[in-house]
Amino acid sequence: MTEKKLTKGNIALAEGAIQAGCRYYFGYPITPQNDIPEYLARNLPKCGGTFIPAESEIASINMVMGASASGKRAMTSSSGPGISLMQEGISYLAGSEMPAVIVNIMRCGPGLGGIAPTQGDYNQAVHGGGHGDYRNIVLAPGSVQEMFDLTIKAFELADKYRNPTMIIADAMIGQFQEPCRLVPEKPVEFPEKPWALTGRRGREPRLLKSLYLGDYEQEEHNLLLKQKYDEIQEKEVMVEMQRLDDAELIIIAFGTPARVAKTAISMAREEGLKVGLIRPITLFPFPTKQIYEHSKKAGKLLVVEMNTGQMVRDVRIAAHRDASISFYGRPGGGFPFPDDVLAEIKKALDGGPR
Amino acid sequence: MTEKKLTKGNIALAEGAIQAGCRYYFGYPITPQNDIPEYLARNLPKCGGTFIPAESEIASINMVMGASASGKRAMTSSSGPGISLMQEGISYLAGSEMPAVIVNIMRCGPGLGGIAPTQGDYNQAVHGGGHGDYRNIVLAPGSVQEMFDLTIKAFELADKYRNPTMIIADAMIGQFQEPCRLVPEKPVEFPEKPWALTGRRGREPRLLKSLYLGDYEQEEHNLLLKQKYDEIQEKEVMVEMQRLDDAELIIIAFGTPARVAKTAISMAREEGLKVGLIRPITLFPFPTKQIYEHSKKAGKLLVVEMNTGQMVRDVRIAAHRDASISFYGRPGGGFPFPDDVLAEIKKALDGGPR
Amino acid sequence: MNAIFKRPDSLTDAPTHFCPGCTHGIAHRLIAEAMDELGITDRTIGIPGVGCCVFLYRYFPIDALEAPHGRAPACATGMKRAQPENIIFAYQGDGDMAAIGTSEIIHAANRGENITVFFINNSVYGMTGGQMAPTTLLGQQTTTSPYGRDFNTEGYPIKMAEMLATLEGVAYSTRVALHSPKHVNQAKRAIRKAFEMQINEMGFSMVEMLSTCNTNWRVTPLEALQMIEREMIPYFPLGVFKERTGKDFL
Amino acid sequence: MNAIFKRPDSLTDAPTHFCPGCTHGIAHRLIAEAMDELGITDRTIGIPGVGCCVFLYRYFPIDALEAPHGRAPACATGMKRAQPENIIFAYQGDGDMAAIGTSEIIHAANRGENITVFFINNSVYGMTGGQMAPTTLLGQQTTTSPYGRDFNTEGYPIKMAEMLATLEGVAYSTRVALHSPKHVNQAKRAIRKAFEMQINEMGFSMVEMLSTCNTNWRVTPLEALQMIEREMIPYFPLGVFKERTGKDFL
Amino acid sequence: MAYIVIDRDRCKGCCFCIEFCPRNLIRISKEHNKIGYFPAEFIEEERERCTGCKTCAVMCPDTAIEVYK
Amino acid sequence: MAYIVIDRDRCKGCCFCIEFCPRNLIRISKEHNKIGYFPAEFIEEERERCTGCKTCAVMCPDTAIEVYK
Amino acid sequence: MYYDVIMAGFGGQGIQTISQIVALAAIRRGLNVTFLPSYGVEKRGGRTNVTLVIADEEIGSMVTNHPRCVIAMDTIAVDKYRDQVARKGLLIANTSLVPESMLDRNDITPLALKCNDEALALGSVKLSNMIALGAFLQKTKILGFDDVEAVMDEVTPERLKHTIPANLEAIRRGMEIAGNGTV
Amino acid sequence: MYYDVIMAGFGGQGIQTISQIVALAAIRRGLNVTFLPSYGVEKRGGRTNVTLVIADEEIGSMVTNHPRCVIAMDTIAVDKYRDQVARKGLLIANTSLVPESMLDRNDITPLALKCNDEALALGSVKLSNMIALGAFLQKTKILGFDDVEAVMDEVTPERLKHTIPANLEAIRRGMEIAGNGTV
Ligand SMILES: Cc1ncc(C[n+]2csc(CCOP(=O)(O)OP(=O)(O)O)c2C)c(N)n1
Ligand SMILES: Cc1ncc(C[n+]2csc(CCOP(=O)(O)OP(=O)(O)O)c2C)c(N)n1
Ligand code: SF4
Ligand code: SF4
Ligand code: SF4
Ligand code: SF4
Ligand code: SF4
Ligand code: SF4
Ligand SMILES: [Mg+2]
Ligand SMILES: [Mg+2]
Repeated sequence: MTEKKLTKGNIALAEGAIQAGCRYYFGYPITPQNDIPEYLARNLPKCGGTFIPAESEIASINMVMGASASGKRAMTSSSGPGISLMQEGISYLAGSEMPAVIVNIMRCGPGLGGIAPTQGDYNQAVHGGGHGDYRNIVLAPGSVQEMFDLTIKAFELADKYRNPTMIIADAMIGQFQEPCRLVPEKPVEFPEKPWALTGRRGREPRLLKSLYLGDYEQEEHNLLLKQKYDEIQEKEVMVEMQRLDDAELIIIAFGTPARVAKTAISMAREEGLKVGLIRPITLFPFPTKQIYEHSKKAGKLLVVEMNTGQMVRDVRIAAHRDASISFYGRPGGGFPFPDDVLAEIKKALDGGPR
Repeated sequence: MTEKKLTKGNIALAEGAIQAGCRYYFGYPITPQNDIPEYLARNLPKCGGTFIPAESEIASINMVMGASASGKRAMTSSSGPGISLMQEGISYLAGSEMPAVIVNIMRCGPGLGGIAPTQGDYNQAVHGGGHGDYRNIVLAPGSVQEMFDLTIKAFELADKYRNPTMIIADAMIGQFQEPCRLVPEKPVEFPEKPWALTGRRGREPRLLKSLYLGDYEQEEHNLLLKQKYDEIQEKEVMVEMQRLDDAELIIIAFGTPARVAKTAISMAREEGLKVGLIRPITLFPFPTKQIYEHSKKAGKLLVVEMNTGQMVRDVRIAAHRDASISFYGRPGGGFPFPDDVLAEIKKALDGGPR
Repeated sequence: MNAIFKRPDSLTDAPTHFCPGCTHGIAHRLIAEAMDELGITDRTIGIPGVGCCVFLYRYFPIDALEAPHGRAPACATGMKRAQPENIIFAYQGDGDMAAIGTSEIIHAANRGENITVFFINNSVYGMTGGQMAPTTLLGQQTTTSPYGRDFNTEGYPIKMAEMLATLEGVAYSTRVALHSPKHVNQAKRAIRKAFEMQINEMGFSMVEMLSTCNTNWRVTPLEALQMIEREMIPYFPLGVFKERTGKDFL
Repeated sequence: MNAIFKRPDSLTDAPTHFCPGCTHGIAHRLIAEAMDELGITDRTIGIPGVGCCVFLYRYFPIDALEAPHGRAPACATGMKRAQPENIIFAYQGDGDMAAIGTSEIIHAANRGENITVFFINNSVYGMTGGQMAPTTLLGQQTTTSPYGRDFNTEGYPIKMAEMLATLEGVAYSTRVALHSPKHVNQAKRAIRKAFEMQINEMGFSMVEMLSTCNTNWRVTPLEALQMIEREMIPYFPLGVFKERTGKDFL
Repeated sequence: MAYIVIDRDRCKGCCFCIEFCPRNLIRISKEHNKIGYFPAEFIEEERERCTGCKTCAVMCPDTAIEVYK
Repeated sequence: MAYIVIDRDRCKGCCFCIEFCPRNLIRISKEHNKIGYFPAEFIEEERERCTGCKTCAVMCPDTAIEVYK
Repeated sequence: MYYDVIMAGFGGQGIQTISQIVALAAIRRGLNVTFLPSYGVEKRGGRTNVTLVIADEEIGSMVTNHPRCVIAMDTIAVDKYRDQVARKGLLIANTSLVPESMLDRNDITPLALKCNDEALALGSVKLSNMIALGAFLQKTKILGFDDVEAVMDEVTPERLKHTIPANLEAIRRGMEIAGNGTV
Repeated sequence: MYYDVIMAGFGGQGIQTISQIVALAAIRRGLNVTFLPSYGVEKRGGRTNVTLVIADEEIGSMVTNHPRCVIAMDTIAVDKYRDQVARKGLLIANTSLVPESMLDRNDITPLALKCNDEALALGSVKLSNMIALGAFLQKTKILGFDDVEAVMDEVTPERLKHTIPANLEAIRRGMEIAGNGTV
């Protein structure tokens, strides 16, 4: 067994990128994710990589596009306002089917907001964001170890599906420390990239683009993308499920609230309350089936988020129609403590709204 | 009765802005909405207004912010990629509670996409887009007349709630012509703006900001915003409903698909099929109650969109849990013809998935 | 005895949040003094960029708009067009103006917007913890140029005052410094002049101030002042790069 | 008899989508000829901006990346860093470079990225129907400056070649024109030189070409050529604004 | 001595070659081409006057002209 | 002749006034102030030597100094 | 009452003009109208299509794939729209440019109209669109000659006002031919 | 086994150091640990809080509002966290700076520890954090002196290595006082 080091979430993520073979980082500072560029500025040059302190987030995402088009693993990271500025670029990456890893260590919004942790950008990452019919693959680490492991996974998925992949973590996950194994669990996968632009030497020219002007070309393209997203939904769901066997109430949460929920669930169980947990690790693809099946059995769901209610809509859609769903949200840097969640558990078990 | 003129959707919108008292337009060209800036470049100077051909969409939205902060009615318009670039600014407008009207004449995406009409930016406008927990008010005109009327409404709502308001219309609505009454139906409302920055002369200094760093300040702010959104949801829903009395199937659609649906419904009725229509005019606030009530009665819903399925999620959430929902989507510039929709109606009436 | 130097009226009582010895504070006072002297406080609106200047509204008793990072010149454009009778200034750091806001400053300047911009060049992103800016000096170590800025990969520090001076719409572009009494007094005159340009409707005015960030430079406040003289001025020469004397652009 | 002038190998057979008489077409051919002559076609990657050049990949038999509007220099930066052994060029219009992409071009230039940028200045946004660009001439009527560009409100046309030449990282910045055989031949040499700068790793190179948009200028192709001579060149002087002869920046 | 070949269906009739040919050896055709333009055509009758100076080709935006010598 | 008043609780002890006072009339206090800094203090003992040149005030980043004459 | 028509041809054939005339005349008659110029991706290439829907009730769809009438002014237009004409519908084709053999559907009414030739006979090929318009009026009867005459002034730009009489004459000629059943 | 503690004070009091020591020692013992520095909006202002959770099972929440123990090194810290200590929990307060009167909850164990004075007695006020750490070890018994000693080298930067013996002595002194019940 490899030794675990007390590691900060952001650092685990940055080291994960290096170990995933990412050698190109472009970014513009913003709290609370500056550990990532700062770590990579120090360490990428040591392994022959390139770190550019870009002039903006727009430049960053487009530099990522250039490096990614070259067939290289490339990444950028930011938070709220900076991620908003990347939306055009992300849409282009999706439209031209280029891999890229984009990290959002979430702080409060809207606007300049604050630097405290939230999950206010769930919808932006999972549903909205850029223009057009596209999806990001979205991973939501819940521990420092996952900040490392899922970063590697993010690069693999991005390459496998030629799709932008976002890692979203509230600032708490980025800032806290835990023991972490800083070597990959299994050898990192590197899919072939027969689409990469590397100079046409001895082959046909290649093209990466997102403009389709021919009659119905764009519709076909959109339908192909949709097919790809369906395949991702089919194959790539990652979810953690705990104590569901006898659960009468299931908490659904990701990131920090999921951790708080675990503690609250232990407290509830000590009081004899039958509570379980579903923690989506992939937000897209969303663990729709799992939620459907288990909500059918358990009947009651409690969604806990650090926002005013975003993932809860996906849960509503996924859940069995007879399931009753409660929501507990703390936006803007307020976060739930275990006993807050315990109180919500009790409320939900006593009835709670549909 | 005032005379109706054959008018292009985009022009009706631009003229609506002028009649709403908008005197500041800032924008950067993009097809298929160039009629709007071109019309305003010609006509704003005639009424003492200002038109700036801004250097980018980012500059545009921030110029809007500056003019809006001054207490003036200001607008920008764009399409897909340009709207994506405005997401940071829109989030700031929401966070600092400033009114603004932002028009998206939707073209295909993702990426550069194409210039054909779609509704691929529904999620961006209604749910995602910028960072943080906020909502845009979103209006979806379905006729040239509504391009005019709802633009006036957009300015009124933006001012009333100090909130960015988006008008989203597929390129078809922007490009086609219909007879239109180009005078307001009723006097335009101009709420007071006791928050406007006009120089402190004889009063306390004023401040428009979105940064909240004090403990729980941001959370409070987010909850107040949430309250405002709830109030908007309560009071401002606009929806068109047709032939619901005996409907066994309700089509839910906005913009062009809603118009196509009307024709399809007439065709269906001629064949004795009991089909009705709910057309959300406000996308946020969404006609949740209306859909709930009527879906309870009708039992079957068919959502038609020019995308791979975005509003359908809101319908799923709004609908009565026993309602079965079908979806017919044409993304990327493909659009439904009346007989396509008729075919879907028949499919849906014959069963159709939950 | 009479006070011959006191806090200007256009400065509130709020203690600043700046680090000890940060010359942002001097810049603030100079702007307040200029507003007092010109009697424009009542009709001045300030637009801070995002950076250590973001709390500008705490210190000036004037209307203020918090702009998104880098966009203050665009906000100021919209605002000045909407209320030409008022005095609009933006206050930006080097990250704000010379990095993320490059496009907005250049085009506001090029259009000759009748606004005033105060630009604090402290060669780093102060607020976020001292990362490399486009104005970071060659060889300067920051958290994102840990081995020192290298022109081979990061280019040379960008000279905003000079670049903006090349644009026709600019009425006034100057660089001053805040590290000695003499320089502070010069800076004061430049700030006044910049406001006057706007009052006289001459077009775009910009004052670049070489300023310290001792916290992120990791030196004492006094050492930081010396670094302005010793390291910044040789690369960022002081002076007036453009000054319109009449509305000669007409 | 032998062909003494034929279509260069680095141009595909595809007929262009350009309007009749649009000098984008000449620029394309010149670039193709330069690639042929330098033997770099196999290792060249093109990055069109968004504008009438967006279909660049149809005409050059090379790898190509379609960049978002204005961002080609940033894409080129990422790409060149990732594959320094290849030749990367961006091709941008004036909307693309001088408006929405201002920040990206300035910072790529300032970092001295070893890339080549071809810049078609036709004083309007051609592709979207002829709206005003930052390069639109004073008095020029466009769909968004229907009363003619007025410097009081829109400023002066921006001179990219001159502005970029002020940046240390720039190896080569020049302005040429495409309206006469003599000028076309000059342009050809400039394009070649720009590629050579990259091949020799001298840093950032940029060729601004004054080009026609007769469609949106609403004149005949021939009149458009004359307008370059008569109206554009007086404001946008031709010449080399910067040319590095050795790696003297080292 | 020299002559040129104009690719009729590539030509868009912009007249640049006509304007710049120092010897006026090119004219507009009376028939339109496949893509709907009236293309330029070499005045074959005066073929021997062509110097092969390439001016026409240099100015052709559609690279529709080849020059032989 | 002249004197200065330093707002103790506004001062952050940056020492600029001390460094630039041409007559060395300012020093660091031994007690920290409300906001935790050791502020500058006017050396009252040498009060009469103050020329009211304002140099100290001009350099104070926290505008903590008033000068009287 | 409901009627939909697609008018298609290449730029310069005056498709926009006749569709504007029909739209305006219908509006004057108090009818509802939608006027949809080339939609979708067909931007460049010089083709013009207009979809007009005319009805006395609210108009739903402004797109139609089974128009009651198609006016096809050239071969490409016939090729594209012939199969879309609703059963029992009307296909007016400019057989000055279109081979009659292309009008080979027997569940619709094809009207082969040598618009260019007829127009030329009246003095200018530019009148070909008016010939087609006349035929359209005659065949569909949704609008009368008077309706059209009443809006001619409004749709005609100043510098073309002098062409109105010739246009009206061409419309009459079109009506005449169509009326004669001279197919 | 589950234990949570919040350590709080102002910058320079060595809060980060002792929390790092505890965290590392716990990890060496094979325990799980979460270490959360000042979260939320408290960025500037020179205050340090660390929330440590130590457990032998998976750790859920890394935040806690009812910690079993609070180490409060100054008045502000006591003020903020005193009421949060879990019932029957432990409040170690640096009564060199904090008035004893503030430790007025009787459902918890308050430990008034004159850290600064004790540290000064050992030669440097800088050792006050170690005094508190010693008391923490003694009172909670979740880690032993040996555990802590074993990681001292690792947590101490090179230039401070010479302080290790003094630190260890201060820890022992803290344990001693707490063991004596000299509250
Ligand atoms: C879009 C966006 N990107 C990044 C940030 C984070 N950020 C805040 S201030 C700042 C830079 C501050 O540097 P500068 O402008 O030089 O001001 P200083 O603090 O040095 O005075 C950054 C990068 C942000 N708020 N918004
Ligand atoms: C973000 C964004 N904004 C606007 C557009 C629309 N657009 C496409 S090309 C173009 C301008 C083209 O002008 P220019 O760069 O000068 O090239 P030209 O066509 O004149 O050669 C614009 C505004 C876009 N595609 N993306
Ligand atoms: S971080 Fe730097 S710029 Fe910001 S207040 Fe401190 S010293 Fe000043
Ligand atoms: S629109 Fe202008 S720039 Fe574009 S191809 Fe036509 S002439 Fe050339
Ligand atoms: S080669 Fe010269 S002479 Fe011959 S046709 Fe061309 S331009 Fe004329
Ligand atoms: S220059 Fe070329 S495109 Fe123009 S007329 Fe001559 S051959 Fe045709
Ligand atoms: S006024 Fe001059 S002499 Fe007096 S204390 Fe200040 S600096 Fe010294
Ligand atoms: S200059 Fe001001 S802040 Fe600095 S030590 Fe003197 S009084 Fe204090
Ligand atoms: Mg700075
Ligand atoms: Mg252009």
